[in-house]
Amino acid sequence: MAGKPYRVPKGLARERLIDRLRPLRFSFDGKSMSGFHGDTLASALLANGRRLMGRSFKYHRPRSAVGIGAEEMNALVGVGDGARHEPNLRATQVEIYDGLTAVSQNRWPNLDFDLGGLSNEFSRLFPAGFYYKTFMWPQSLWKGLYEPLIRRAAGLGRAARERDPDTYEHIHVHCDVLVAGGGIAGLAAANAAAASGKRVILADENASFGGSCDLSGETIEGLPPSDWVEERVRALKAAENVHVLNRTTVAGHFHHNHVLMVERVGDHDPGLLAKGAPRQRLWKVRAQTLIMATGAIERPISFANNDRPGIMLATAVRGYIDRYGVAPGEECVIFTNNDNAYLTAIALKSSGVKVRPIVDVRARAESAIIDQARGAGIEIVNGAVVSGVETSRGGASIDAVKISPYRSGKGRIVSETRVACDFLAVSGGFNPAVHLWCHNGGKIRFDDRLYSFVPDRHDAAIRAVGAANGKMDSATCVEEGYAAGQATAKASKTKKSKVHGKAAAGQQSEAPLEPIWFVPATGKYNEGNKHFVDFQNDVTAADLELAQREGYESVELTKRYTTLGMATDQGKTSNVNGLGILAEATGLSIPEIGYTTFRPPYTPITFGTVAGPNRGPLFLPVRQTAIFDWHVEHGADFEPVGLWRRPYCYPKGSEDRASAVRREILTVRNRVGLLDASTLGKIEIKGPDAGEFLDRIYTNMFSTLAIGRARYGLMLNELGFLIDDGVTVRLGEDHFLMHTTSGGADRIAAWLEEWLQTEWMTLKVFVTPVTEQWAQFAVAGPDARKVMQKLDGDMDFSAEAFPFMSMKQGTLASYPVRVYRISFSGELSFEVATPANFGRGLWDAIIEAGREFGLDVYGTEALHILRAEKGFIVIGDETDGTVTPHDVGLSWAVSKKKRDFLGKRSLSQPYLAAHGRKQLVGLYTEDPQEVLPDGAHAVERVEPKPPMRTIGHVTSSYFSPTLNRSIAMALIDNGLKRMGETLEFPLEKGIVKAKVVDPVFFDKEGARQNG
Amino acid sequence: MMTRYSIFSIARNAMNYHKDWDRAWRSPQPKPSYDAVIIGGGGHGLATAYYLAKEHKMNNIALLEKGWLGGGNTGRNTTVIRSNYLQDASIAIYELSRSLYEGLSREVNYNVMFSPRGLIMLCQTEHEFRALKRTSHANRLAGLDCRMITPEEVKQLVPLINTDAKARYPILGAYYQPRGGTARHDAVAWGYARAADGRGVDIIQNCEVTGIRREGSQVTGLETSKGFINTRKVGVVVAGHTSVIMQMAGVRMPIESVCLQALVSEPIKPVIDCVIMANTVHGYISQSDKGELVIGGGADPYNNYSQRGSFPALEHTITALVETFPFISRLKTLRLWGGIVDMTGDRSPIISKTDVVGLYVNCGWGTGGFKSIPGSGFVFADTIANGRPHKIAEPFALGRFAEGRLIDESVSAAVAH
Amino acid sequence: MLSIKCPVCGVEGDETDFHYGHQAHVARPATTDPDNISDQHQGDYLFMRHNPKGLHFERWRCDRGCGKWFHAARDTMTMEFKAYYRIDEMPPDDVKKAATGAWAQVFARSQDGGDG
Amino acid sequence: MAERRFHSALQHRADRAGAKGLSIALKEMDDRGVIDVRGLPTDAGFLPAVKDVLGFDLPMDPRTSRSRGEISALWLSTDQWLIILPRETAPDFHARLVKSLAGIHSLVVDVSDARAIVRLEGDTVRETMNKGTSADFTDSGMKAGTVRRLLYAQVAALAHVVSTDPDVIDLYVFRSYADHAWSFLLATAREGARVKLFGKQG
Ligand SMILES: Cc1cc2nc3c(=O)[nH]c(=O)nc-3n(C[C@H](O)[C@H](O)[C@H](O)COP(=O)(O)OP(=O)(O)OC[C@H]3O[C@@H](n4cnc5c(N)ncnc54)[C@H](O)[C@@H]3O)c2cc1C
Ligand SMILES: NC(=O)c1ccc[n+]([C@@H]2O[C@H](COP(=O)([O-])OP(=O)(O)OC[C@H]3O[C@@H](n4cnc5c(N)ncnc54)[C@H](O)[C@@H]3O)[C@@H](O)[C@H]2O)c1
Ligand SMILES: Cc1cc2nc3c(=O)[nH]c(=O)nc-3n(C[C@H](O)[C@H](O)[C@H](O)COP(=O)(O)O)c2cc1C
Ligand SMILES: [Zn+2]
Repeated sequence: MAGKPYRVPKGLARERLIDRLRPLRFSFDGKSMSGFHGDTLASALLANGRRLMGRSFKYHRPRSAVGIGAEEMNALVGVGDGARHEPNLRATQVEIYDGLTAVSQNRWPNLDFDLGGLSNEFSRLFPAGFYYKTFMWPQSLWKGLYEPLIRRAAGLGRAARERDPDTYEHIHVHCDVLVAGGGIAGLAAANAAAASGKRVILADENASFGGSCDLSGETIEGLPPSDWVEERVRALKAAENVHVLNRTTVAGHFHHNHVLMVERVGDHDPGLLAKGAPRQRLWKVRAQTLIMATGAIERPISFANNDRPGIMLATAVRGYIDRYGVAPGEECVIFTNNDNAYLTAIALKSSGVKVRPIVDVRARAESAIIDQARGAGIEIVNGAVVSGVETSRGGASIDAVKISPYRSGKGRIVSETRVACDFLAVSGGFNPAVHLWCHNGGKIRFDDRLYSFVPDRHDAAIRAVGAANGKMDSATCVEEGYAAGQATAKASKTKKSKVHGKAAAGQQSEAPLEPIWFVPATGKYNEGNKHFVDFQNDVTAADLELAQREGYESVELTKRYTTLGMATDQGKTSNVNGLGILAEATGLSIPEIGYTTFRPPYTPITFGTVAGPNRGPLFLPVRQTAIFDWHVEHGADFEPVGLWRRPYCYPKGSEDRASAVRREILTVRNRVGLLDASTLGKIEIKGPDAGEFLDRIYTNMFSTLAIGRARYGLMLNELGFLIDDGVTVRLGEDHFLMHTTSGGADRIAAWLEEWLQTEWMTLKVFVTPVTEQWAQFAVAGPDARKVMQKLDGDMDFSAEAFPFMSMKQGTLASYPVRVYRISFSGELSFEVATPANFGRGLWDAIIEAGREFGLDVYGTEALHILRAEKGFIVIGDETDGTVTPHDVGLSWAVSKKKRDFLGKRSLSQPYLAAHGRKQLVGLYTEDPQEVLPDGAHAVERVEPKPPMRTIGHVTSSYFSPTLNRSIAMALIDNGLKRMGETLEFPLEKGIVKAKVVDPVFFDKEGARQNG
Repeated sequence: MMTRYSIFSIARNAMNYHKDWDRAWRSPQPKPSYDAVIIGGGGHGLATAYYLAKEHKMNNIALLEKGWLGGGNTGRNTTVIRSNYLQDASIAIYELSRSLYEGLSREVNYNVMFSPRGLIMLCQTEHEFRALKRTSHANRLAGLDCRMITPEEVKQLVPLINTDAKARYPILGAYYQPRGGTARHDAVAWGYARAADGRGVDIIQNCEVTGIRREGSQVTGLETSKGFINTRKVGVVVAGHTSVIMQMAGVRMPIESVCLQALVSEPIKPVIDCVIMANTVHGYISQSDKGELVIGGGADPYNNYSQRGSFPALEHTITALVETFPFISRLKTLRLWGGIVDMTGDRSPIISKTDVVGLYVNCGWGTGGFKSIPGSGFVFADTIANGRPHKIAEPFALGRFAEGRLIDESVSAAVAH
Repeated sequence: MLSIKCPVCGVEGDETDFHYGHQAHVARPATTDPDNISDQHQGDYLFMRHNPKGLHFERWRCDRGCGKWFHAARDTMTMEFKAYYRIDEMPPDDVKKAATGAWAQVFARSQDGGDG
Repeated sequence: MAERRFHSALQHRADRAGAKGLSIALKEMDDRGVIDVRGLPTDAGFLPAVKDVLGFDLPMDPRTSRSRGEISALWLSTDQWLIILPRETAPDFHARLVKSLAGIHSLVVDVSDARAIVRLEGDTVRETMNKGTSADFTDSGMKAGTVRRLLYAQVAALAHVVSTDPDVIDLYVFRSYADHAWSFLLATAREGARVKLFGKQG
């Protein structure tokens, strides 16, 4: 859409932020445009005469920038190409760089001609909450038709499709004082706090500091605002105890003064990213004191069609001229209820922009600024309002506004005068930015001078200063800043040096503001006219009144029924106006209406920043055993086990998983296999009471275990359910080594500590986890002994000298080792442990020694099948947190002698002691080749169709290469009584029948492992 | 008789600019006495009141809400609806609930936007894979329409998901409930409220219960911020505040209140059509009809009534989801919040009579009770009306804790959202 | 993110450096008299919890410091820690006095704590 | 007798002796031995028995350490210490300590292989640490000798401030996490991502 490019002639405006000597090119919706270094996308678009920047959410109304910073709700654009595309950025905060590409959103086929705009024509059918009242019939059409339509229409920008190529990082920092906001109040606070030697962080969301003081038309301590700011920032940067951050948004305030900040490190300059800078950095700050100097946000006024492109906030208009030398148009009308907008009139005038009248709601208002405006020959119409606008190009541009006389209190507008203009500057007053104040539950109170909310009840942990605290003149802002900064020093011992003196700024006395929440339109009542309150979500005054009428009275209900304040700007410009309108509609006062909850973040933050460095390979640690590289080199097929990666199997050549696993099992059964068992938990337990302690921890006895011998033990939680099992060895009179499951290692170590520290404080026992110290391997199979003997060592591996369930220490192939004769495979098996850094060396030696015996490695799946053939349980497979030792046939391991051990009493709670609980049994399918699926359920009686009553489920199921048939274990109601019965498992494909058998399928008497 | 909502009533009202809609519900002052009083204006309380009025013709009843309707967890939950639980007792109540959701909009003449868009539970470890296979067999035999699907099918349903087999937690498969989905949380509360009001229930907001009066073991009334109310039947349905209210009657509960948080992204054009749960990494995500990604994860560990949580829980969830859905890295969250959830010892709910005659409690839905609102309301109303547990409610009685008759869903490796 | 201070080693850190141990002063019946515990008593020990809105007494472990368990008194509305004390101690008297509801009863009932 | 082969935790990382493009210097310290000692200072005899072998007193103040020559003693808890010493002397030291503590309630374990030790050196070492952990490394309290247990890059770790000028920190992580911690360090110590906290800013 055309529109005259408009930068004010050089010299007329200060152009504080742009550098005309550094022109840039960027593109918007594919059209190449030019701007200057320092421009934001919004200022550059306006300078190019591009006013139309976006479409609204619901009615797809044409929209342009209304504000100049974080408050912007209309000018949302997508920036960047391909994987770097980011939707929903505020054009008012996007700094342009050479080659930046931006696109408009929520329009089709294009921004100027948007079919979505049709919804505006039927808008009368879409009042707030209309969808709750319809689309209910027929039921099926909701999912099939209505919802898809709604979904397509909804949403703003589009997401990138590929993985984000940029990097993000986090940093934790602690400080005495965190100042949020680098306007004059924040700068003053930071200076005062820094002077006392405190550790201070100052963060401002903008590229440059000073906030809106440059727009205040005041001097600060005798200096022009910008000079004062420059001096302060220089001082802070020079200080050793201060850290100054620009482009950094203080996003959220949490419990105990934990504060999140997002620093946009590289968004404004792709060059930095190329040099390895993270795109964004998440700051996690713990501050003793948070000083909130976040300023104030101007509010619009609700009049008919107040959303038209060219209607902007007065300070924004002033800012575009003063900072970027950009005027949004050529002829401006000012509409205000306060003095501040007069500054805009003056600024426009002096920049050569025609100022049509200042329309001032107040019947009479006198102040220095007003005189100044009058003096500049600007016409002022008091006791009047702008009651509507005349537009062309489908509302995309303004031709004139309607001005009408106004007496406060709602009444109909009788007459109107037409004044031609192409843009309008509006000011309805200012709302302190109290968001951070409220994030963690801070209270706010209504100030009937500002007609807005200001922070209440300051304390040492959080203070508000300046405009954020409702102080609208520079002098007071600076004074308050200094005072707050000094206050933080009070507590400290650090010596205080002299702090900059009182602010001496000629305080401008302002004429009081006259609140106006709603301007009635001309003619009939307001039918059909849209008085926007929440622009982005298209929430109008009529919607708010409707919500009240229908009984959604609480402001929280009104919010949710109308979506007021729920857009990406979170109601920065609309919440208070909404309350004003609700107050008028209900006859209540604004404080009586209350306000909705402020929640983090202050402005939206990317998920990438939150994930930070923890993505891709760094997402979660991968724990590696000492043999990890060997596994990789030998083509291991890994599976995650907790944080470990363990070889599931080692496929050779074209082998698939299944055949690799079969081969590995047969190797162990017929020759000898080698397993990396390093992940097994290992805990040293020592002390005069160690035996007694283990007796209380395990269900079975350990105090009676002979030195050098090993015993299998079970652990229960206090509910009486199995949580871990493993073999514990007695190293000495008062010294034990406990093995836990891999998953249990850390959990059980903590479990032991907890009981020692919190319940059995008198027991003299020390516990030290040593899992990581040892590499541990199982050498298992008929030829295991031969392999051990082949490795030169100093231990006698004969059956007599080294019986099952015993251990020895010595050297093997020159490596110091502990050898345990324990077996999880049911084969003759030696578990060899050596210090982790020797692990790889010993591993290679064993493979070398085993070669002549056909030794080969095996993985976790082979291990699981080997143990299943033996009917050994796996915690987590046969157990699921609801299983007792009796349920899985381990009653023999539950001591009857001991009066107490963890979980003992619960075993006799009625339901745990009940008969007919699910019990572990073995299963033989009728067809030996048929393998029952994991988790398959048996039924009491097969019915023609569900529901059928289930009586238990398969916990482990495999094809056993050893027995050359399928085997399964299952937990079945009253299973032990069902030996020999045939159970039916209805699967999708049909019913599988299986006979209940003893779960020990192989080598029942244990000849092999004992041999 | 209230106006029926329909496209026609909207068109009619459009004529005069929607100025004639009547109230969705009255705002009455409490009467001195009621046949029964429900404490708590969340989904469960409102549904209970509705079914008491509709199914049991109890019309002289009131519902007391200390704040605004749905202002508790119902108004702040991520709206995942499914019934594919493991234990029979759970399946029964959650499936009853899900099936009631299917017809709820018309039942209450209020569009609650129940959207059975399909729910996917990812299997990202062998252990989770086994656990969900087990659940799938149990569910099939219970008659639920659910099935295991392959990574390829997952990719078809959610093209933007990361199915890289070398991922830290590769997607080995998934458990799919085609008619699981979401509903509009506020609308569920409002719909029940409007329908209950239509049947004469007094819904009283801004009315906080401050005391429970009893004579001997019999409840006789409630002290409230709006005065004393006589009643001999009280249904306590206050989620996170259960312990606080029950303490007023001297009843101790097996509950801890902790903060569960959620967040939404800025609205974007459709990218995710189903609900996806990645339980191994504690994250789940769906996209609302407005276009925001609605995201939730695990709860904070410590007792908390502040409705404000700690960031690590959210950071953990977001980190996991960026890994599972790399495309969200450059999307932004616009708001995060917390709710106070009532966690029981076995993570399953309590629907029960108590030792105090006339005092009934429905709680412990913890992180997963939005999906159960219609079913829970239905059986709780029946329990209160008849003074004995409804069949489906029986297993959820308080007594189970002393018997050790736990209903442990953590078994199915799924967090209960 | 809570900030917590360990009374044993004095380390102060984020809640992620600590491990939450839930309600404090829960007496384990089996430790005192394993042979005479009613089902109800055992059930209460395992599941019934004080859950006050306000001052609460709880256990934490100093995971990233000395590894020791300790007690804390915390307000569950404001999150403010009122006191930290050792695992073998009862709350300081002033804090004990501030306890309400079930906790007040506990401290009234037994000087040595334990509310089995 | 075949000769022993030794593989440190980071043996497989070509850059373990020093990587390029970083704002600080990193290297694996694979020549350190570590002995874990547990005992009660209140047990008469415990402290002297340790001193006999160690040659100096164990540090009693939380988060402190004592060093003499090649040997350092790090405070871990009120009843736990780590003795850091030249690796080849560890087995003998362990044996002597066990002997000296005979009859005294204690637990002494040689855990020389349980951890990987990475040395960080440079003027942004503290900032680099704080990119992975919440413990405050820019705090003046973090003086030479300070020992701090951490959650670093999601991993249980321990930091020993070896010196403050120049800034040198030894980072201990359990062996199985070494590869992860190393990758995290390389990623966050990139020159392009340099942060200098509370210093003069340009
Ligand atoms: C962040 C989050 C995400 C969740 N996600 C899901 C999900 O995806 N799927 C799912 O199924 N569930 C989810 N849940 C759980 C679900 O929200 C709850 O289980 C459910 O909403 C509980 O409903 P309710 O009616 O029992 O409680 P609430 O909705 O909390 O209602 C209880 C009401 O009682 C009122 N009350 C309290 N004290 C008093 C008093 N003294 N007097 C009067 N009134 C009182 C409260 O004000 C409140 O309105 C989630 C919860 C949270 C917090
Ligand atoms: N807007 C107006 O025109 C207006 C109205 C009243 C007063 N004033 C003038 O404004 C000045 C008030 O000074 P002040 O310092 O109190 O406010 P300020 O608005 O000048 O400065 C606040 C600064 O904080 C930043 N900020 C806000 N929220 C933030 C967050 N969450 N994270 C990071 N940065 C954030 C803002 O971008 C701004 O730079 C005075 O000069 C006063 O005269 C201006
Ligand atoms: C499913 C769902 C979607 C939501 N979408 C939005 C949203 O688009 N914009 C918004 O501001 N808040 C949204 N919210 C959050 C609410 O604004 C609010 O934070 C939440 O209901 C908790 O209430 P409270 O923050 O007032 O305590 C949503 C909440 C839910 C449960
Ligand atoms: Zn400590």
